[in-house]
Amino acid sequence: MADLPILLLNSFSYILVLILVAMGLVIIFGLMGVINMAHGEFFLLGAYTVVMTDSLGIGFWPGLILAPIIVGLVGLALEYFCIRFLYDRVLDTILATWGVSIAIKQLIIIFFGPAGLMVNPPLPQLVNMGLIEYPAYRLFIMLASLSVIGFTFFIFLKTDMGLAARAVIANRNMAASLGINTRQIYRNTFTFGSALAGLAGAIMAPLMSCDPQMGLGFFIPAFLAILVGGTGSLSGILAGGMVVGGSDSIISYLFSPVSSQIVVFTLAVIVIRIKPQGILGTKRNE
Amino acid sequence: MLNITNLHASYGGSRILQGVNLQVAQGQIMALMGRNGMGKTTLMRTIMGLLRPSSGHIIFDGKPIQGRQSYKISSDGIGYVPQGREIFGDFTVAENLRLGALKFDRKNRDIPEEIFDYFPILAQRQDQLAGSFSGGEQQMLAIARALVGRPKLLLLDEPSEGIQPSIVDEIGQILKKINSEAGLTILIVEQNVDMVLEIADNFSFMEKGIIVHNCPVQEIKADESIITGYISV
Amino acid sequence: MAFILETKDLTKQFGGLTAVDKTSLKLKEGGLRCILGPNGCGKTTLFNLISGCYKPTSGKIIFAGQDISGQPVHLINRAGIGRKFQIPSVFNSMTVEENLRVPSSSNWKPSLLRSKNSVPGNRQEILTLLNLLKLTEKTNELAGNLSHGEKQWLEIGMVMASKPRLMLLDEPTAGMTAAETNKTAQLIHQISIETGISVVVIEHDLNFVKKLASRVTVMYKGSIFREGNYEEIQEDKDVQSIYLGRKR
Amino acid sequence: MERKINVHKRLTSFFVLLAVSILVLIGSSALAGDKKSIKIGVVLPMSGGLELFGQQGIQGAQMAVAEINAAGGVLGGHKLELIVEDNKTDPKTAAEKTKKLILKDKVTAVLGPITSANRNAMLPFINKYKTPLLYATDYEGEACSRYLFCYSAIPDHYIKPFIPYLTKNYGNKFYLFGADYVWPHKMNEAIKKGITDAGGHTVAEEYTPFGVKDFAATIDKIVKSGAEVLVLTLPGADGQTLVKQMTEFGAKDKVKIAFMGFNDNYMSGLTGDQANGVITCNHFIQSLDRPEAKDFVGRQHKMFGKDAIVSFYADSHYGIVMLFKKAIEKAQSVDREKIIDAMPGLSVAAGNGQVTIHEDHHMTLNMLIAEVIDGKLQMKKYIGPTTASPQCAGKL
Amino acid sequence: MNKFAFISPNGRVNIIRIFVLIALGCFPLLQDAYLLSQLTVFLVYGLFAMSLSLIWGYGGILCFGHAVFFGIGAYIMALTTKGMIPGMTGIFTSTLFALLLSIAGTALFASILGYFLFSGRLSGPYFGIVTLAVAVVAERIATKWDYIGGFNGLTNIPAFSIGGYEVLDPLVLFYVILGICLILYLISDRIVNAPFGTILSAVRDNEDRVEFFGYNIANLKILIFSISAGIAGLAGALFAVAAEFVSPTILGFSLSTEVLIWVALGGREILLAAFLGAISVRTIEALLSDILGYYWILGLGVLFILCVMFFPRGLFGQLLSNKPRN
Repeated sequence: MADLPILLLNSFSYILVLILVAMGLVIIFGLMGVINMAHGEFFLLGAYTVVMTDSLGIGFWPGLILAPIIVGLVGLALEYFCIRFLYDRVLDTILATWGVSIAIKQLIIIFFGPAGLMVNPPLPQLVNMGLIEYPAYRLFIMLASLSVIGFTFFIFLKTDMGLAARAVIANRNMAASLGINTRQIYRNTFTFGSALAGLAGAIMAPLMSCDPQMGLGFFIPAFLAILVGGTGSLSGILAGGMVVGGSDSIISYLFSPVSSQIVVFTLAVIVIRIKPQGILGTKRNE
Repeated sequence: MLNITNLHASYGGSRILQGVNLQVAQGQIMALMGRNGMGKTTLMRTIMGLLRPSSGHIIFDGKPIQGRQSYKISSDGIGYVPQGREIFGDFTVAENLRLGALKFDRKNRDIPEEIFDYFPILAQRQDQLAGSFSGGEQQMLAIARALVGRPKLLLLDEPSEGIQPSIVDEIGQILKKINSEAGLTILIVEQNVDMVLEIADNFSFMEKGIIVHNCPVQEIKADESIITGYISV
Repeated sequence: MAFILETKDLTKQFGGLTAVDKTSLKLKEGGLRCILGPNGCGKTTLFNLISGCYKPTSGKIIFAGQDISGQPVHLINRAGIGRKFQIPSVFNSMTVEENLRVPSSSNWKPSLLRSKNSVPGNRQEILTLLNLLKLTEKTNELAGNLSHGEKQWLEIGMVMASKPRLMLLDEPTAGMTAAETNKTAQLIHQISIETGISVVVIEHDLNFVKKLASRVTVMYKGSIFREGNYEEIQEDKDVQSIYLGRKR
Repeated sequence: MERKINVHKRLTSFFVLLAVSILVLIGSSALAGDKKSIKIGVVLPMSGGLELFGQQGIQGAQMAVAEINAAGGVLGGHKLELIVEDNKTDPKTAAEKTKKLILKDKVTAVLGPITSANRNAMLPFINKYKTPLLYATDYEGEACSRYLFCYSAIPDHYIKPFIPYLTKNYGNKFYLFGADYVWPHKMNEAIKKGITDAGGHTVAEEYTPFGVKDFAATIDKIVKSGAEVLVLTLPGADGQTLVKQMTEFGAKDKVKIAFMGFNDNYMSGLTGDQANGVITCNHFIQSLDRPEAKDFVGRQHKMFGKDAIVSFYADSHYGIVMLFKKAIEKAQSVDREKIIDAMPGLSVAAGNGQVTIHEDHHMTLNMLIAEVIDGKLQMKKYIGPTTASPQCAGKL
Repeated sequence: MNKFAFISPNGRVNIIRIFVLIALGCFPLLQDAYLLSQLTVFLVYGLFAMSLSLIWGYGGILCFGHAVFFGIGAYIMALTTKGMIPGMTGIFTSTLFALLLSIAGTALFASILGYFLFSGRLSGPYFGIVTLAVAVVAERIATKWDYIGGFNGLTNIPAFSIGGYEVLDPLVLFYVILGICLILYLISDRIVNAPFGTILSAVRDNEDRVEFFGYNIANLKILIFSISAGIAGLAGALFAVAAEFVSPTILGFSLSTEVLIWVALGGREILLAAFLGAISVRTIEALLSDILGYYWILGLGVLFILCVMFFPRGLFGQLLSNKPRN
């Protein structure tokens, strides 16, 4: 049973990162019905921001701050030049954002080349936690993810901006009639969701190979987490992340990563089939 | 205060408003009456900017507002209480009220005290989920929420629908009070004749997308058959 | 067994709200019936129950002697109930003729490979229908390009093409001009008389109801409030007071 | 409405123009081509994920061709010419490009690709049109065809010298972890046998799908297993991710990482700390401290700039082009069949000493063991000529 | 006014159809063996694109994993003709039987998958994402499954043979595949113009309305899904013959999305437009991708975005539509 704490920590850190990645995706989808297929590439942009600041000698930490800002601006531009024309064509937003994902990935290849790039580990030491030693940076990631997730919940549940956004989700016309600029809310949300993806990419950059294909690795599990958790409420993603991330880590540990991927996929498809609204989603009608 | 001329609007190709002319004077309570499906709600939605008029003018407070976005119209000073109230059931009372004030600068977002004077029940139950309220309480909340936005003109769409008669009376009295104390102009769509006879100054009747008759309340009190002709079977 | 449709204590609740409350409605085969009532009285919910959109909370719907309550939408339609929606629901990207072909495909198993023009009888029916709807000239026009009134007629035609025994029409004249409303009244009258299809209409336009000269059912708070012919209803003081919001 | 129609008109005329220009292109390209040159088609990835390796392969081939041509070509003045095609790391594109090179450009031989899947997709055409395929990437072995020549380290090449070295220096308990596809499976099959032969034992053998980004659970398992050596057959980005996370967890102090296929390309993605201690077995590394290697790297840098990475891809692609040239000279003909018959037995001095191609169309290579020390991939032990067991008995 | 105003839309479309057929039929006159073999494969892609158009353009169902069916068809073809399916020998390894089996097997798989998804009323973006997941899983399984070649795939697939006669001549193979494409085009065109096609378009426009006419929407969708998959499977089988190999990449995410681009650019709502979309994108790609290098994919991505935003009917869609403008 000495395995348990580390297994839990490992699962927990994967779950938190998964939720962090999925969070941006789900608030955009929940609010606007837009599936942002370029989310993985926003993650990529975030990671490359850190790669750049690190190689320019500015270091990792400023990059971590810069990444969400830059990626947020990219998201803003995408919303302004593309997404807002497609709000009433939901399926087409999937296609358009997917085109964007192709373009961003290709731009990265053109500018940075196809090779994996490095980021100096910002916190290389291990922390002694009594029973076990655990990498400091991973603890930081958990803490950072937790606070970003908490911050997002705070924004949505406790601030005026979040109140307005929730009102727009619940009843767009009524919110507009109360003087809330729904367009603005959409734009802010898209920007915020993009910034979250950028932040997630920046946070993960020291831990994974930073190459142009890195976005996909989190994108698909994040999607499954959303589908499993349901899109109706923000807390759905917590449940979805827990189920997908947790089962993935545990099966990886007990069996192998190959079986865990197949099991998680199958599990997700079954959940989606039985509860199309997700485990925390509520069914429409009756 | 509100001057609508020759307003046309369609919904899904269906021509609902076919040339509406309507004037509401400052400080007045105007009742808009007519059968279902005649375009009253559509008119409200069009004034509020939720539906784009195909032609015609809406002048509010001396300024054309037709075709403006809803949130701007709200900021111009029109409050809206839609049919079915559309309060945010999953939000608390306080949040619902705060939503009405979000259009203001951060420092002006306080809920005016007099709101709770008009609707004392809301003061006690600020943290309760609005969805748990009864119909009448929800209606009060919806009106209060609109008032938080400090409108010059309040649009009310069937406030008495699905509400027990005693509360309808209460709401009517509160509206009258707000009208006389704060000078709020009100345009109310209503089927409950007793209530509007009590509070309205003027009546307009709508049929097939146009205003077919205008008259002051006295005229109706003198001859109720006017009303029956326009809204009953 | 003279009734084509009979609802027995039909009830539908949404959460705490009872939209339709123990409604017992009886319709004779081949008749025309208007349903009136103030907003929120449960008319459209009643239609949704009969056509299978909603499952009833309790009560029964008997159609042509069969209990159809709780059946899926498509089976209820196959049993012989056709419905027109309030907002015209035609197939915008298809031509008028194609729109009319949708319901007329035999046995709901549309032929995969047979040319649509190879069935002369079918074609003849569609031409007759187009003629009845006065849409012959628009045969090859996209339904999306029709005027609002024309869309409404087209949808009525589509429902007819599905050869129902009972047609439910939800506000067929909403958003129509006076002239279009008149034409619609004639059309419905004609359908009712010539085809023997039973027709139930939800309507607010009293001139229209008057023109149809049908029996009228007034609903209020989810139940049937009155039944009678147009004149009886018009003179009924209680009906007037519910419309004026005076009924307690 | 009017504007839309205009746009559409323009689009239509655009497409007409495009069609015309395509036809012109097709027509004109048919006329081009120098009669005296011997063409080698190159099918390597320049996009799609493995473009880095493709680029280095091309570097090697280009230098070989440049040197041959500068020395007067082959057979009294025939110049070699490379026609490079991008296979996008995708089998169906690789097959298409092979067809193009053989049918349209009428190349004498094809050089490439990187992955086995691409090679398999190309082989049908290679065989059908009887054109030699010069394959210069390490792979799992047992690919046999009269028309296929492999300048490749196959599992035997590594296992023979490397596993005994590992057991001797780092321990007996092995954990095998690889990507879930053919090469790692075949490698591990051979590695397990090598481990048993060397008296060690395999604690676990495990695979992971492509694209997994969090290996925490696996790393924990590896450490707990008590293994002394982790043999990685996890190429590319995922391998880098694993090494990064091993470092993060401090696991590298407990388990030695023997990373199969690790080469100079991996260094850019890892910091010195992360890469230090990773040990591998290969037939060429950029920092190889031997005269011919230094010379080779120098020539590469002269041609492609100081920053060019000179990995074994550059060396092997250079070497196989040189072998091909020798075969033409030996055959005294540009006839493909004669060239093929001339190939076996030829030797060439590439970046790492004399290497020889055998009857089974596979090579004797000079292997070496290298380790990352102080952030640089450095030679640890030179092993020298290593020959794999015969691959294609009766299959050619 | 439209410059084709002097002919009816139907006439215009027929002229283009005949023109395309003649152009393709006369193509071998160019006497270029390479281009011919390329076009042979492009025809297969065209057929594949057409199958996607059938379900996406006509049925309104966005399938993000259509390559699964293409791949399954290809694998069935390869396994059958190589005699790798246990118990199937002799006549059962013939090309024609394999073709039939590819169609039937793929359609069967699609109907099971379709039953699973459509009867759960999965639609819109959810359906797209689930099919995407199916494609990823399928590629995963094919990569892992050694018996069917694993990551490296299968090669040495026997040539197309009809009644013992092997089609080794690329020219004959081209005409055989062109013929099959033509037949499938005619069949598909018939389907979309038959009563079933009418209902299908109706489902795309307004699913509820169709249900209220007594149709079982789930069954209709399963049927078109299976037909579309069957055609994709046939295209895959032909690919296996024409390209002489199969590998996991042809049933995964990347080909699934490539075919979406072809169809979106060509015009999803018209079979021929989708077909031409595939052929022209592949042709331009073959010509330009080497010249433009990395910029080719960037350009394709941008073109795709613009097309989705401004030409939802695709570049050939309006030209080939015989319906009045909307």
